Amino acid sequence: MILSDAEWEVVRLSLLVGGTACMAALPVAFGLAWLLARARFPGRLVLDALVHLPLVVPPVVTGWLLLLAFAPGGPIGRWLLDWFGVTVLFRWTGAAIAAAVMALPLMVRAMRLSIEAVDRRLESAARTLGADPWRVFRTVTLPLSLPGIMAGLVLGFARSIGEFGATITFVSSVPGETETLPLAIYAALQTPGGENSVWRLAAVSVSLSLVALIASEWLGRRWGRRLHVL
Amino acid sequence: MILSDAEWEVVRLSLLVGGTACMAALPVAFGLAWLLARARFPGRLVLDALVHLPLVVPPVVTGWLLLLAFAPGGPIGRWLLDWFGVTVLFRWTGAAIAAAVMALPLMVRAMRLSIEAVDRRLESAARTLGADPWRVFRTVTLPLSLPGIMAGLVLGFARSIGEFGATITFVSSVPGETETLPLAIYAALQTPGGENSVWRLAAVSVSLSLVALIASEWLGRRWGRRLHVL
Amino acid sequence: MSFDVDVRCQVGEAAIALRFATGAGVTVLVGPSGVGKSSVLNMVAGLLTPDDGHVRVGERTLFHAATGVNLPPQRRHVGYVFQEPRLFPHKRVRANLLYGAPDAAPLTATAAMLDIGHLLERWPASLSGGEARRVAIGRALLSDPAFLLLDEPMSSLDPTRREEVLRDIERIRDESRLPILMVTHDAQEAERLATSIVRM
Amino acid sequence: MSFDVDVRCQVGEAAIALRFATGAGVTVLVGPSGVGKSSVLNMVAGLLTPDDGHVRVGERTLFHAATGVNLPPQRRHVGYVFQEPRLFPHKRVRANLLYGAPDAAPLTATAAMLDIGHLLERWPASLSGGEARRVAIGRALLSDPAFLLLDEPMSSLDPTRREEVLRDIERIRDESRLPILMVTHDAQEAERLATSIVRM
Amino acid sequence: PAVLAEPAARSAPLVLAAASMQEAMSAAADEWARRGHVRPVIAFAASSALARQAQAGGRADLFVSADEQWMDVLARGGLIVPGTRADLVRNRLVVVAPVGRGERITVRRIATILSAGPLAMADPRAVPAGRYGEAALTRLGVWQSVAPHVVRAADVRAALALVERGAAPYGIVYATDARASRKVRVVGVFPADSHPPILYPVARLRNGVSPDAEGFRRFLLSPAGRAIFARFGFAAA
Ligand SMILES: Nc1ncnc2c1ncn2[C@@H]1O[C@H](COP(=O)(O)OP(=O)(O)OP(=O)(O)O)[C@@H](O)[C@H]1O
Ligand SMILES: Nc1ncnc2c1ncn2[C@@H]1O[C@H](COP(=O)(O)OP(=O)(O)OP(=O)(O)O)[C@@H](O)[C@H]1O
Ligand SMILES: [Mg+2]
Ligand SMILES: [Mg+2]
Repeated sequence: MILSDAEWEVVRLSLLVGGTACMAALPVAFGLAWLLARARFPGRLVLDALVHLPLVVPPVVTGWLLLLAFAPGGPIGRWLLDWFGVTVLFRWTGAAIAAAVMALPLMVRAMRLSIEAVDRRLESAARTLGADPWRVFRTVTLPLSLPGIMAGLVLGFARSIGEFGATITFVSSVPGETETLPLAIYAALQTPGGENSVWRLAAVSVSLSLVALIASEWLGRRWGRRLHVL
Repeated sequence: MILSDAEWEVVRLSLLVGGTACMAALPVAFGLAWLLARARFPGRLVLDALVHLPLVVPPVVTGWLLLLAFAPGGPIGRWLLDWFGVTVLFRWTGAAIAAAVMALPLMVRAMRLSIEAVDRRLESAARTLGADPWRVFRTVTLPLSLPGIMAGLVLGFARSIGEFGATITFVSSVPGETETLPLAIYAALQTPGGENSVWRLAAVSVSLSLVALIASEWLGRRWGRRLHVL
Repeated sequence: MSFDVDVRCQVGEAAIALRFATGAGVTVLVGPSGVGKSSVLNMVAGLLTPDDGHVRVGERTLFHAATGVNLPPQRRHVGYVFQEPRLFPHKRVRANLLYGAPDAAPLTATAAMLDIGHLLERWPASLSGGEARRVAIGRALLSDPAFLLLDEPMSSLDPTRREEVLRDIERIRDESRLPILMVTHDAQEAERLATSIVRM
Repeated sequence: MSFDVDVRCQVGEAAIALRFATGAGVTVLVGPSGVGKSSVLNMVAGLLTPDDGHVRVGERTLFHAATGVNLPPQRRHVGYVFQEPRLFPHKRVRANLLYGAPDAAPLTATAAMLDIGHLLERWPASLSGGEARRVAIGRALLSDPAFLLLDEPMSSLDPTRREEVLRDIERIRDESRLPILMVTHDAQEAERLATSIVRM
Repeated sequence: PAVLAEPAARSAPLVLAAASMQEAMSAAADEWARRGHVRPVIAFAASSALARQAQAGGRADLFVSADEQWMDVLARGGLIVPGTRADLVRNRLVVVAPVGRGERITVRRIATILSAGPLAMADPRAVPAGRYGEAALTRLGVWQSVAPHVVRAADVRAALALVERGAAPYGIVYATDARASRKVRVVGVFPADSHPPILYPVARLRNGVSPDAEGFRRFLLSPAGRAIFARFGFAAA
């Protein structure tokens, strides 16, 4: 399967956007997952709902809300412009923001599931061994939640690679800047006779996430081998 | 917030489609999760990739593939027509199929995470107590995976309630039949001056999934209280 | 013949091999930590498949490498008290006790015997070490087993309860004549119960 | 004064209350299963907060309800061998042993003393019951504690190793003079080690 | 002899209609129903999605496309009933700017003005409005200089939203969309001859079974029908 230069550019951009989105969302997602799994505070349910929001409302609405927030007149957009002189509109950074927001609920849920499964008696054991809460978190809670982190990353990456509605509504499709794989596929699908191009690009999408999948399976199996007994 | 009759119809339909999709996908998702977590067979990775597919390719493409499969001339569509004399095109059943397919990867991942966390020594204990594999599954593996099942249901329901791209591509937006909340929101967005309607319908979406969320949190907490120690 | 065991198995780097044939009563298995006692019990229970050899208990052949016989654990009718309690965390004590029981009638008597009658509605996570151990013993006894495998069943029991459980095991040995294979590190216990002693 | 403990705590339906003050050496805590021994150890370690009372070890006040003093577990410098091993499943034996150690130097000696030198590169899931128990003891000792809490440390150890661990505890008692609070159900053990015995 | 079957209930025609016509089509269906007919069921989606559904063999009676190309595809595939294709309405292409901003477009300075910042328009490769826009700018000889500034929205409404929010200083949209938004004003209208006519064709589909379909099609094309579309800003074809 030979891709044209323009198509390679689309692939490069997808990886950039998807990778950035995942990496940026990772710590945020883990922090949120931890809060939701462990902390008891008023408004916990509201936070929970907020995190799930991008999953529930149609992507187009999410994109539209992002546009309201990040437009030059919007609350975040104005602040970015005043302080840093940058705008994310029509930029790949905007596409990454959209992808990260859409991937967040998936990442948080998976991570939270693993954090909740961590045996807290191991954490108390660590504390009796002199570890302060932060060290307990780093050396016990975090590594024991690794299956959830991996699952979250895979889900998040796949979602980022496939994100369409919010991206195109928020930052439109600018070739070389925000035109990721799904946007290119959508354009091809709108055009009569564009099926060939659709198949080619969809195959690329699938391959990309297949690689992520295989990597995560492999890591997961290495990890699982250590922890499991007959 | 008072909804018009037409809007109530949209809400009813969303619940019908989302609920049906979730319930139909639940056993399939759990079966797949179990296979992926436990069974070792050739083609396991292919199955894994296939399950993730709807997450990776843009929803529009998924909708299109569903259309090809379920069209009267397509492989599944012909079979449905010949044997049951039904078609899912332009029908709410089609919308439920689209929602289920889109929700599947999220459900499978969450469930798989929990299945992998089940302590297999408890399963061997059950077997020494005379339980055959099927009873072990029903009485040990399944209930111990409940957190993942709950998480999967919540994610799946939220995704179903929010599903747009695949649905409109597969079965269009037929008021009273396939016009779920996201489709109605999209229509309102297309309509000049429809912002009010968008806000109202989005708020309804969010409330619906908030209810699901609260229910799952409540069940999860009851469950967690039993299993956890200080 | 109660136990006729001849097994060889590679577990990680440890090569475990043991052969013994003992008559009715309690067979006590002793040996240093890590020598493979629990692994032998797992092989008798069917949770670990030996590389070679055979396992016969009473009249029944549970495993025979040469003829390919290998009964799955659920058809061996074993009452196995594991080294760690392994209670089902999602079931109350009562449901744990009854999990393998063909009949709920003996529950009250067994619970009274093990002094766990007051714990029936509790979740396992809230039990103390000794309480969990006693529930595990009760669960194995209630499953109406054809033979017993006990892996240090008396650890974390206080002297009074230990004495009671000892007497119960003696009664089972003498009255119901169930074959019992037991691991213990306590010389007194071994001496008092053992019909035969197998050293690893 | 080694241990000056006066705690009251409601755990589920059980009301646990205990007061004792003992001098240097080994304080052995005995009592029937479920009476609250492990809970008392948890209160001394700071994992369970008493409803009332105080905990003093050596010269230090670890908990005092009246003045609101309540040191977190990590600042109590405790070496706690739990009733169950509680090894970190994601760390090799070596990393488990060194988790709380300010200094890796004593590792070899401690591992040799507990006869776990050959297990250092293994994952905890592959250890036998007695092996895991010894690693847990080593991990507590290597954390350079100011006092020791031992919850049935000798269970699932074979007689030879039990004897060795007993001697080690005696040496710690006599040489480094660490206060030790120990739960055991074994009368012989208690008699041999105890400087004072507290009954619950 | 028992009654074997009741006469089948008169089934409503299924109409596939472009999403941008949702309001107008719904109003037309209501009016048709008010005149004593069974109200048609209308499926809304992008013209491309609807055409694919018809291609796939979905049973539908009428297709109202916002895009002539997709109607052509169906015609070539023999999926429409010959002689039933007709142009329903027409639209115009305009340049909009946020209210109170932007200057009036003059042909002489059009390149300079539109290159001032991002120019929002529907994706020229995919969406008809974008194609018409590209054709018009090409005809005016400025496409080369404007193209690098173009941001391609998923559809016309998305392009309009970008202008409404001030994300783009100018956008190219249909007159019907511009008319309905209070946050933008029209700063220029493309000459009708600068781009192919923007027509919304209607045709009956081969697969259709409803006897009412032809009546509804005729109603849409009748003066009464066209009046309804005029109410929503569409021009007569
Ligand atoms: N997965 C594994 N990988 C490597 N070695 C293993 C594995 N599982 C068990 N072993 C080793 O097999 C040996 C036998 O273990 P087993 O649990 O049968 O010992 P045991 O006699 O019951 O000891 P204990 O009295 O301490 O319970 C031990 O040396 C243990 O370390
Ligand atoms: N979460 C809980 N809910 C109710 N009761 C509890 C809970 N946790 C502990 N208990 C009870 O508190 C009592 C004290 O438990 P603890 O573990 O301290 O006993 P112990 O003296 O160490 O017993 P053992 O010798 O069996 O280990 C027990 O009766 C136990 O059942
Ligand atoms: Mg053992
Ligand atoms: Mg205890």
